[in-house]
Amino acid sequence: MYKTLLKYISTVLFFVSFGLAQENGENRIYLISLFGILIVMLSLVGIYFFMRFIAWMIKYSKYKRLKQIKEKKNKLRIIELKNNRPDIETVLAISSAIHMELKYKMEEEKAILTINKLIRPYSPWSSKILSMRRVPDRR
Amino acid sequence: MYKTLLKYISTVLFFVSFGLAQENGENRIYLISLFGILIVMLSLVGIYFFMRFIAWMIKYSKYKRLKQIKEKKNKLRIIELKNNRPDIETVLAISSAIHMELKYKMEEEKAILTINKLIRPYSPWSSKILSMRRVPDRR
Amino acid sequence: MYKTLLKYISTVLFFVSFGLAQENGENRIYLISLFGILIVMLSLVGIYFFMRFIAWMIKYSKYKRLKQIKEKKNKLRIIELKNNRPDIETVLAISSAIHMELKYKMEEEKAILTINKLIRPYSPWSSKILSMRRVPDRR
Amino acid sequence: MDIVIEFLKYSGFASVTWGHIIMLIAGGICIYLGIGKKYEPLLLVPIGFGMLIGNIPFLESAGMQIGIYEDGSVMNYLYYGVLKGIYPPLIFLGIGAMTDFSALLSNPKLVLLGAAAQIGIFLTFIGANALGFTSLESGAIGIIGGADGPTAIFLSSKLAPHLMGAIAIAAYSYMALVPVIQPPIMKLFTTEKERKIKMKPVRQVKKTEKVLFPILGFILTVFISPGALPLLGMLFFGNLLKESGVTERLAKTARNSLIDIVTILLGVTVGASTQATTFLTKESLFIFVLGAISFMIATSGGILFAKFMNLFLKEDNKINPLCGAAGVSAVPDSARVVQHVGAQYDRTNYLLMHAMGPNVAGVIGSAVSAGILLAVLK
Amino acid sequence: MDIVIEFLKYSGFASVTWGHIIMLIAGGICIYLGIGKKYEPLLLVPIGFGMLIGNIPFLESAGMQIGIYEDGSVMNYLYYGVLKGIYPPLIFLGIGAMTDFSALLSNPKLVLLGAAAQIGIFLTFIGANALGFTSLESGAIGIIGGADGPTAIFLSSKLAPHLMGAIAIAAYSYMALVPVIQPPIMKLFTTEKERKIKMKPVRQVKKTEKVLFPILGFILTVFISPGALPLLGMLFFGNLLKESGVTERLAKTARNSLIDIVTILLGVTVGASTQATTFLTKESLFIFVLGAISFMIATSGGILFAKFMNLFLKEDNKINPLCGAAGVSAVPDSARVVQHVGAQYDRTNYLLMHAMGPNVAGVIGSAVSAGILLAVLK
Amino acid sequence: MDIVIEFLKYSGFASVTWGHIIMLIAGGICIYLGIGKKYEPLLLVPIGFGMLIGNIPFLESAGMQIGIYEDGSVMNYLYYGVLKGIYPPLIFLGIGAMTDFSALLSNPKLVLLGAAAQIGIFLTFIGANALGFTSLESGAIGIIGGADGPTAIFLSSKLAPHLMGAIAIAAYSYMALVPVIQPPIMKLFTTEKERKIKMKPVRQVKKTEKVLFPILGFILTVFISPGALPLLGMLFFGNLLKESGVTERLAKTARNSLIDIVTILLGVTVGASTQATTFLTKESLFIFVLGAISFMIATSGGILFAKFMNLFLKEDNKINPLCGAAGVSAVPDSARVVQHVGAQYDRTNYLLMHAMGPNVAGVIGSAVSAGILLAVLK
Ligand code: NA
Ligand code: NA
Ligand code: NA
Repeated sequence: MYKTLLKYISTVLFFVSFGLAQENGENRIYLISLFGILIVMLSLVGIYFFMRFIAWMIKYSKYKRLKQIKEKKNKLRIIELKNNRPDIETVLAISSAIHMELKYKMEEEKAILTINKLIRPYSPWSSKILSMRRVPDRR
Repeated sequence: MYKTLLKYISTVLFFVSFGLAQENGENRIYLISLFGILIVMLSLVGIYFFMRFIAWMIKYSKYKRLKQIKEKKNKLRIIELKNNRPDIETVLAISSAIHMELKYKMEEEKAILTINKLIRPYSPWSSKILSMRRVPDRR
Repeated sequence: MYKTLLKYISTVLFFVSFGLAQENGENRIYLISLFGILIVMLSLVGIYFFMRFIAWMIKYSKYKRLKQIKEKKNKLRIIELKNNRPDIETVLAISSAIHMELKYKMEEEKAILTINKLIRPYSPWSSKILSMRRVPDRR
Repeated sequence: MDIVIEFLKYSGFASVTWGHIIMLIAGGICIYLGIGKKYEPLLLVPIGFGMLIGNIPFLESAGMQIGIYEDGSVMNYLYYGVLKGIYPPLIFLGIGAMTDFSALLSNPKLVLLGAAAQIGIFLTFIGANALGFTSLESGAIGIIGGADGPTAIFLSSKLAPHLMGAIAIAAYSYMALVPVIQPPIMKLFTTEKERKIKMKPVRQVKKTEKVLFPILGFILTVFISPGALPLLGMLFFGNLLKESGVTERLAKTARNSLIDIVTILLGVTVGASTQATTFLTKESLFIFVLGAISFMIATSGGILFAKFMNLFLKEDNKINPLCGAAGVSAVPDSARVVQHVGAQYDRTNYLLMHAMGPNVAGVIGSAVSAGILLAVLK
Repeated sequence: MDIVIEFLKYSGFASVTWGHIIMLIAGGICIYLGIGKKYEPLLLVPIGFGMLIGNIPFLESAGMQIGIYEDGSVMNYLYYGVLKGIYPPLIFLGIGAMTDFSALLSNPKLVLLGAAAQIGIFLTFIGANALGFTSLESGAIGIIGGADGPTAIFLSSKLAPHLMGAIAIAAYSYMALVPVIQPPIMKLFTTEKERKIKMKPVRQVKKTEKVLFPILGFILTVFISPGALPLLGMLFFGNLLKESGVTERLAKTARNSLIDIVTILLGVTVGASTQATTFLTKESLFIFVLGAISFMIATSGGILFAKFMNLFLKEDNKINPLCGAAGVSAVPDSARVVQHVGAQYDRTNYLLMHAMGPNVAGVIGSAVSAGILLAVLK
Repeated sequence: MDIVIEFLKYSGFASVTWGHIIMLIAGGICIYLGIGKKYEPLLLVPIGFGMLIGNIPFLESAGMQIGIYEDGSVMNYLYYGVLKGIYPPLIFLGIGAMTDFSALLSNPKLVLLGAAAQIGIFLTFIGANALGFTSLESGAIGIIGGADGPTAIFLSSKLAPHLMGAIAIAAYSYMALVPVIQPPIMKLFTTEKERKIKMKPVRQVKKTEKVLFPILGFILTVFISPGALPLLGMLFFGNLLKESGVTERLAKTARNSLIDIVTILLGVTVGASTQATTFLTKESLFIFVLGAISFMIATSGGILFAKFMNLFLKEDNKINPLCGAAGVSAVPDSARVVQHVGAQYDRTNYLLMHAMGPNVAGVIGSAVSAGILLAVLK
């Protein structure tokens, strides 16, 4: 209950501050700041909706294509598939398994890095500068 | 038979076109083009003969050196060697064996690349940017 | 005996040459050269003393910190530790062991480099340029 | 003994002033923070050593061409890339090639936190103006609140080149000090209950989305704020190289050799540009104070906006307001701070991935802000 | 509401024209061809994104220094390397360090195919002149037929800088489209019997030959055509670094970091140079048409010359005329196309190695041609 | 047949002179020494090929913009980094990032040998002056005795740009020939007993010392000789990146991509700057003779100073005077020569580590000398 109230109050406050800034029209600095932050918001909100739209489009186009293919082949199988569609728990289990797998791989990579670190000794005898300028063969 | 004919006809046509261009002497563009392509030819033909000459020289100098060495040691063995010179089939067999070996090595390399790809996970947790800016130790 | 003599003679000669150069004050080139080499000496001697001072400071601060920690905990153990302080031979043995270990690691690294070289075949089929410009998939 | 005096005159000992000594010590402190405390060493070590290089006293009338402000000196040539704003877009190219935007794509409503934190920029802009800086200078000072070194250097090179040294050092210092500045503010503006909010796991992002994002995101943001073109163009270009899957070798070079070379040159020349004579001024002091305030406002802005958003969200969908602090960018330090503070109150709360979204959004947000200020003020 | 109008005025929406939209779509198509179709992605993705960057509309009078043709903008500084012809030799350095010339050395008579294909350059030169372009412009347009992006950029930077955008885009587009353009022409000019010709295995090339080739080949070609010095000098220098066996670390850097950095910068700035206002002209259209014709002539030239050579060769020594198509350079795409078309008619026919010879010879041939045109026309 | 004559006129054959041929042969010799004899190939191969590039004859009045001294040519743009002394500090950055100064820190009294060898610089300075060169020119010629290519290029770019080609080629040639020049001198000035002196094993150096060294060493040396700031600043900066332990990725790039790219560009442009017309002069000959003498004096200076120091040292602490030869720098060739000559007389004598100390000290010593000459003469 009180939340709805707070919600409205904050919204109102926001527009009041907006109006105040507008009043003070002669002071460009304030207006630039206000509209600046609004434009920043706008651009990121724009990204938000843009990307949601794209996500939706990708999903839709895939679904449509899938449907077309299936329809051509076997109507019965689609129904079967729908019934057998994996539930959300299964999906989560699989994805967490993949995640664990990746994590393991990451650790493996780290291990390799550690080994590399160990076998790179920084003494004057092995320093890269030695390999840069060579002593002639004939000596 | 007809080939020799074709050969001469094409050669003649080439020089006729050359002559025609010459006639039209006032038009520099045609002459530049004609001589341009000839010079390109010339430079690449030059490379051709140059490199053949070098190949021959390398071969000759090696042969000569080899000969000198051998002559000093044992005349009989040279003759023997000539008789035992491996035939073309043997050479091909050896070179294809080498080729297979290299190919195998290449596939090995590819396998390594594939592994590297697998163990480089692109998630925000492992992205290189994380290693670029560190959180202080004391926390 | 004669060495001490030599030592003094050379020192004297050095300062004589110094004086001569000073005399010839109008010839700037000689003075620049003389003072130039002295300044080079000075800067490197400076580095020498600077770094010795730092080495001493690090040693001293470490020793002091160690002492403070130990004093707080157990006075007896410090004495024990002093008695059991490893002698110079032990230190040398350990450090040479570490050195051998590092050397072994270096050889291992070299082995890896050799392998890399072997599996990187430079034929037109595998040259990097091929991977730079791809033929489209659909063919 | 004329020659001795002459040599002495050329030596640093003859020209040294207290200013030099103060700046040398400041350079030493930067290096210490970088190496000893591990605060953003890749920035602080080059900048710190640059401060040493820039503050070695020498006889300027000798015409040796060694000072960063002397025509024909090496440092002067390398400084050109800072002065003309060339290095920052190249760094953004590398950052783009190493940034994974999927955190942003998987939970897009969090991008608003990255926008809200930019309030720090604009309030500091007002504050600097009130303190007597011109509007151009104020814009350049305000951008410190964007918590993004390259953006700060880019904008100040265009709006107020004479303040660039102080602005760049302030921006990078506070970015390095994020783990010191942010936690108290985060605790001040949140309740313990809020800090313990757990957020839903993020969804998987498809490859096609990742490829389309740099293209469409670029067009959208620069249509709104064309002034951000040099920065956002390179950022999204680098990201496309990374995500396309067919230009990996270019992306690899962009995020390794290229960004490293530019980072070295930018760091050392920005450091060297802090010559005592031009740096130890009242303006620099103001800029440092305003910068600190800017960072605090930005952090607060992100947190409070998260709380404001929570008013409109359902119980099981609420945002942990700590994530708002990550909106200042300072990638990925502030996201790590969020994770760390969150874990102090609930060890099982894994906020890092959620904080990365506002974090990278903050980079875009500051670039857009810089573009706006460039367009309106220039 | 003055400020709202002002902000709108600065936004891209206020300055957008149909030209911008057309070019943005063209950029999108380039990116699609690169990523989706995998046509030369290392060229098309940077160029395509560059076209987006160069065609974002903005208020030019605002003096924001963001356009590629505005003095002091970052893109303008980076474009300098294209405008002055600095990038192309650096790319040739990298290409030299990654090219193995042994294919050329092992069967040197095939180099003539690489020379014959340059007929495309000179016939287009005549054609462009007939269409009303000046001789300088015609030379720059003709070089598109060389199928070598860096060479085209180098020559047009010297002869006709105002056409460079169109020439570069045409050259790179057609290089990317080689697998589409060449096969029909290859089939048109050859009989099925000819396409099935199998060639003798190539001989092994000695290390000494490989080391001597870049030195002597360089001296010979630039004595004949000194104008090709910047290109061939770097190409053969890179190759010497690769083949010497003692400068491997330099060769490695040249063919990795260096060429990648230059490719990124060249691609994105060439793309950005196609600003709608300067790009969407009748001249550009002519250049694109002439470029396409040039590619076709070059391909035909190589094939027909191979057939001409066959007249003089013994039965067991004949050249498969498909190899002539590889003479246009476009390394290594056209060689791959030859291999692919050959394999369509006889799966056991392995033409790739034989096609690599004319392929790399084509690179030298176009550079020599560029040198000739530079000398005669400038 | 006008066109034939015109084409001929543009070809190299029409403009060739004996000077060109001599320089082409000289370039070929450099390449041969680099590849065949493996004398410093990373320097001699780029310089040698650069000499070929710079001495290809062409019609200069054609305005093709291909010569290194023609405005607007690529080589001219790349040469800018040599002419303005920009490349040498960048190379020092890379050298710093690959040099381990612990050899110097572990036995600091050997640094004096690195100082003593700089006597070669100052005696050659006097000699060049006596031969009639101006004091500026003499300074630039003297620095050849520093056995450090980048230092020589840096100083001559400031003091005598017109002699830079000869000075640079002389410096790099003699650096490459160190294994030929030094051994006879080393044997001349030492007794067999001295050559067999075994030195004590060095102590371990702590990480803190290694980190503090580049910071404090830098401040100390440039306070004494501020003219060395560009060189020593970058050298110690690179070393700090290496030793800090937290900036490894920057150090790695500095000692790989960055130094390789700059080495390629510096080598090829320095080589190309030896155009016959400006290079084949009496001055060049003098410079080469003086350079050789300079190297010999430097070597002798180091050895004799080691013997002088031995007068003051206890029996079990004596220095093997061969180590003095390493004081000329030419890192790490001269240290290797010391090891090699030492091993000729006692196979169990491992001098390399002891020679590395004076070797790296020699680099600092020459940079300090360059700074002094720059300050006093400019
Ligand atoms: Na930000
Ligand atoms: Na070609
Ligand atoms: Na030296």
